[in-house]
Amino acid sequence: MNISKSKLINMYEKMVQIRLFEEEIIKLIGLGQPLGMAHLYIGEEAVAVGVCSNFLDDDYIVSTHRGHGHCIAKGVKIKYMMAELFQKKTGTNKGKGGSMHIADFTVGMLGACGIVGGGIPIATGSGLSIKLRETNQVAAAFFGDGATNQGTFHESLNMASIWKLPVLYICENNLYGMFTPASYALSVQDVSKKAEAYGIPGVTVNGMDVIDVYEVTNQAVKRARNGLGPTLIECKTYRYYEHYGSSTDSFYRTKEECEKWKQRDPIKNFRIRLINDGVLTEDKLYGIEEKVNAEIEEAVKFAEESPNPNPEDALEDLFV
Amino acid sequence: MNISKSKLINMYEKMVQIRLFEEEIIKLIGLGQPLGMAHLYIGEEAVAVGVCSNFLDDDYIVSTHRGHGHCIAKGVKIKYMMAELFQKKTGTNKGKGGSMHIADFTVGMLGACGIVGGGIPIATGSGLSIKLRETNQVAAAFFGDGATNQGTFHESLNMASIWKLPVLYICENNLYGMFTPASYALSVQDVSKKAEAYGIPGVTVNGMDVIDVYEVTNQAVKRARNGLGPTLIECKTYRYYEHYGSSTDSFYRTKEECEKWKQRDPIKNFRIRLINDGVLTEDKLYGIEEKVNAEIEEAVKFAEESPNPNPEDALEDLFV
Amino acid sequence: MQREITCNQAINEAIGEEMKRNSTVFLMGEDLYGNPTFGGKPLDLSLKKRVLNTPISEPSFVGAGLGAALTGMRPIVKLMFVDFSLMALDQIINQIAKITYMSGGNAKVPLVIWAPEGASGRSAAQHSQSLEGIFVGTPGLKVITPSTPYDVKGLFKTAIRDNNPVIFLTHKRLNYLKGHVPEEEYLIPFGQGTIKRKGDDVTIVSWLYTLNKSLVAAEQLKNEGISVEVIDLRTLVPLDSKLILDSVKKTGRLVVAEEEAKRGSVASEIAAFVAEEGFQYLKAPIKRVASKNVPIPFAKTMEDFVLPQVGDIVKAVKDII
Amino acid sequence: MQREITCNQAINEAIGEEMKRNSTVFLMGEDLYGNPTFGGKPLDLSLKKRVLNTPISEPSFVGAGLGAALTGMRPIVKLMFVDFSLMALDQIINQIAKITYMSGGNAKVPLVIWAPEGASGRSAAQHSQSLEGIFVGTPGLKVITPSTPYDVKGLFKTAIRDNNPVIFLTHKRLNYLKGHVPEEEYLIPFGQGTIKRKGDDVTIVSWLYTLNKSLVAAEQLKNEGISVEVIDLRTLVPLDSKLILDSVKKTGRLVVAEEEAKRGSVASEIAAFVAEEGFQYLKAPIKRVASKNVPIPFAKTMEDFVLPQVGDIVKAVKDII
Ligand SMILES: Cc1ncc(C[n+]2csc(CCOP(=O)(O)OP(=O)(O)O)c2C)c(N)n1
Ligand SMILES: Cc1ncc(C[n+]2csc(CCOP(=O)(O)OP(=O)(O)O)c2C)c(N)n1
Ligand SMILES: [Mg+2]
Ligand SMILES: [Mg+2]
Repeated sequence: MNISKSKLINMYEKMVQIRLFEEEIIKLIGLGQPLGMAHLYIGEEAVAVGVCSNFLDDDYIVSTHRGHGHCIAKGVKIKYMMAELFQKKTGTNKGKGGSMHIADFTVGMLGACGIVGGGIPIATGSGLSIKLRETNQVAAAFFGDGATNQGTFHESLNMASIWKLPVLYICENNLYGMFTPASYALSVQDVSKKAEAYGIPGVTVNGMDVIDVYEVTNQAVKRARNGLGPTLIECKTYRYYEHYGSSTDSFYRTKEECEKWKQRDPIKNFRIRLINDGVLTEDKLYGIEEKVNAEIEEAVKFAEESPNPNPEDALEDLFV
Repeated sequence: MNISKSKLINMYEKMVQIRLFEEEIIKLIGLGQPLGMAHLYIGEEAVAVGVCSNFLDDDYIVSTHRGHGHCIAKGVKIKYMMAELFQKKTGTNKGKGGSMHIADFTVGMLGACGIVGGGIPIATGSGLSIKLRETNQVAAAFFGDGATNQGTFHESLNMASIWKLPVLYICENNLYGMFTPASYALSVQDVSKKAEAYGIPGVTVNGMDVIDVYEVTNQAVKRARNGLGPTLIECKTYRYYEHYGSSTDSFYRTKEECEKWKQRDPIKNFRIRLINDGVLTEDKLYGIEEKVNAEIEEAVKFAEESPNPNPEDALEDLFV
Repeated sequence: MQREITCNQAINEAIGEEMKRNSTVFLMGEDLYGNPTFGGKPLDLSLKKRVLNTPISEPSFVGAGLGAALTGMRPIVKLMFVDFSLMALDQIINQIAKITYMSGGNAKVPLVIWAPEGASGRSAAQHSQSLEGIFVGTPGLKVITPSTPYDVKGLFKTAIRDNNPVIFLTHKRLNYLKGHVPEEEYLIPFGQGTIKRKGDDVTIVSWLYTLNKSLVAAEQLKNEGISVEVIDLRTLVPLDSKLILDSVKKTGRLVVAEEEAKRGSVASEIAAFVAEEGFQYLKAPIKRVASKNVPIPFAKTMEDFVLPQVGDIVKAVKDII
Repeated sequence: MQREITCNQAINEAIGEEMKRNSTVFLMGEDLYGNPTFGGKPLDLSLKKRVLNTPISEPSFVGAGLGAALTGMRPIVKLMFVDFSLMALDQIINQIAKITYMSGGNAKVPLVIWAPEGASGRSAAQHSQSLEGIFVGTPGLKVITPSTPYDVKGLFKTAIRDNNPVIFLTHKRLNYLKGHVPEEEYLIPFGQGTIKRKGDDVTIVSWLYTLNKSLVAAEQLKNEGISVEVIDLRTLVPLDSKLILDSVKKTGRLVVAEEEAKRGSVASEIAAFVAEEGFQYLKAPIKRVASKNVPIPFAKTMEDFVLPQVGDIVKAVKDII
């Protein structure tokens, strides 16, 4: 891999941030902290990080109901995210959005989205904006396997294709949409195959391998910045927890399946690889983990100590 | 062609019915008769007739804003259609629907539809109904090239594929959606290519040749009745008149293009073929044309003499 | 002892019974087998073939419901939440609500669209809406809004047997509410509200979850010597307009309490109706208690403030006494 | 002589001027170059790059408008008819209307959605609707409903410069209506209705095409000795509630006249508002004149019967005098 050492370290750190941020959420849920509907991203970290490590601050992403990973990977500050989940005035959204609506326009994170398929046209429009403004930016839409059955997927890919928009369509195929297997709901096995229907490139990649994701995305970003249009990238991945919340009980998935995927854990394996490739020592990696741990601790403290919104704050921010 | 003589004659008659019905509309519009928004089908007759000649009365179709041809081909009575356009109480829809909403459930015509892409899910649902009731029927959705960019196209084909519904998706690719060339709005050249994205067969056929359309449809109907699921059939065709109304002035199409397509006129060429193949003599064909002419005349008379709805009739039929 | 079951169970029973009674009844929607609102799975597994999981394609599976209804089936289309109905409104408003009329009464559409609505605590703006106004404002739809397990079951069965499109709205907060539901079959006709509590000074008209708050408010007001009549509309289309007018005739005062954003709500419609048809009875302004005119915010402090509360209903009543 | 242009031309001018003024303004929609409502093509061909034909994909091109608005552009999204907005309501209601609020005011959405509405003669149920109620009932949208070329132009320019989502509704029957529009630039602020005609006995509140009918009705009523005040609201959100209340205070009587189906209409909202805030001024019931509660039928006899007519307005006024 010809990725710089600092980038690799950064990627590892981001993945750990996502993992530990959500493990903290699980802990907090266990303690009875009301955080709203949190759809956990644990297991899928390689996708958000592999994709977003190709982006600059002024590139755009639009996320889904399962958005924490995308937010962190795109550079949203953890402490403001935590404060948002704690329903605090200091949250990214001043406590008005919660997990499904975290947005931070200063880092190009245009918003998580609680409507399956709802974010895809928005990302497409940000691509149109780039094209009209003639800048060198790119945009990415994240969405699940389930979302590909929504009409917006089809319409948006068509528009992006005919207008050659600099948009990456990143399908996180975690094999299920809520309780429904992709193998039931999807008429093809590989989502990437659908790219042909729009005359654009489609690639399936191992979504448990951050380097694979990074490299495929890298090609697509180059295409996009060169005015060659969109790419559909399907990342096969897996969520370790239930559709939302912190349970791991699935009536529709087997324990064996889960265990098999956990063997391929994106963080564990990337860690081993970094050591084996001599990028970082175990000690240094541990140092990163410690640093992130401290960060999370600080974020919780910040969230806890932040003021609640006043009831009447609810009447503000409807219009700007 | 191994199509029975009586079927061929019937097909010819239907095509002539559509043509003369609409030529009558053009005449009436010229005379100032207010018929509402009529989207003419002239030029595309081979599609409706080639497809529907495979159907029985209890098979279903769902049509579009350009629905006269589908209605006639599926067996809706011309005189009630004419009365509908004349806004009469005796019309197919009691004067409540007009050209874009003609329906006749007694012959499986589930309705034209004024919303582009709006009819595709309805046809899909009638296919689901067939499957649940375990009958041997089939259903077809007609739609234009423009409609394939609507999300409902994508969603419906996916559902039909995973459930193996007995539905034929008939795309009438007349090269334009209103004033917008399909070559601009569509990310692939052949709509049929999109079938792959749903793991179903897709065929492009010469929509100016009723036998070609008939035969391809025939295969698809067999598949459907045998429980093998949906087929996407793209018929390349051309509308001779403007998007709606009786003008032929197009700012977005050349006269040459129109002329070229008229050379391939589906009725003229089918007529020649029937004579050449010795199916019918010129005289007999002329007889059919005369018969249809008389039918149209009668339909106009019926429509003219029919009573207008009373204003208060508007309050009826909201619920049954 | 009287049998008590939850609203969820009441719906399950209604659907199960009607499916057994009529082989053309079927249920379709997303993740039905794991969806707590449906209760897990059909009660009788022999009905499984008619409980159909759909892909996440609201516009098309709702439209497919119409196609099936037109061709001999009686579909129940479940939307996970009413918020997602917005994806399917072309099918609901342009197709489903209109085809019977447009066809001059030739189309029969025995279709139920069942959608849970309302705020249930920190689900934020896209999972908390109450949208009855959109459906009530669409000619061609019947709109049902029950508040008790008894009503849920009886009205759901009626909905399934109706030959017209029915939007059946339940409230998420009522899913696990328990109440008496007899073992024996019964149906509840559309268009009949009920007086939940008799009173003389003010009429409160309400439905779904806010009805419960209205009843609590009425009890509080009683302690202050104010006698409140509380009407549960149960169905919004058709509307039991006579029940409303008769009550207002008696009390001379009206509060309409519900959970939609106030502006453009069904509360507004009912207020306008009474201001037009019952003006002569009115002794005071008509008050609407509803959500404030913003999306539902995430944080509990703000969510509580935006939603109509018992205190707001009490205050509205006092304002016009 | 005063310059007179049509509403269509007024919009063309507004868009053209704002596009020249600000390079982030662009227009997207179906068949724009041939669409009579847009007037054929942009006035200044140098702007062509910013007039973008879309595929027939309402949900996504409306949603793309939001994406563009969030990232530095000022899109005008044209829907061919408001009926087709129903396909895009998830984007309009769940995304566009809510994102500013959900993000705690961090999102700026300078987006205009322009949709012609209303019945224009035998276009039947799917091409004749008036749907302002849906938009007015959605917190987070501004809703504009002008009736004259002057107002169309001034309000459209304001809409383009607003940093919030604006639903700009025009009425098909007004497309070719001519009226004075000055050459000089002007803007009209949102939230200011105008008194089109002064009167003392009854207030008629109206907008869009029905406003014209209201003015004709007022003239007829004058001949019968009834003095009618006619208010053109021009914008429904924000609403000039003071203008309405002041007028009702003076006349004591209110008719709201508009083209939506009556049930759940904005007429109902305004009636409810006055029954709540202006009850003390009222001498008579509030009347709503609107379309009957059915889809718009095709045949002219029935269509005329369903739509609100001058005679209906006259009758409503007389009913409460
Ligand atoms: C339009 C819409 N329909 C249904 C839902 C409920 N819902 C939330 S997430 C989800 C499954 C999404 O599956 P997928 O796109 O694969 O994403 P994943 O959760 O697997 O990451 C569903 C059905 C919704 N939020 N929006
Ligand atoms: C949802 C929707 N958007 C736009 C329109 C306006 N419209 C009517 S027909 C048409 C073009 C349709 O093109 P196509 O599907 O190719 O059918 P054709 O008219 O060529 O037969 C358009 C844009 C509509 N009726 N419905
Ligand atoms: Mg998934
Ligand atoms: Mg076409």
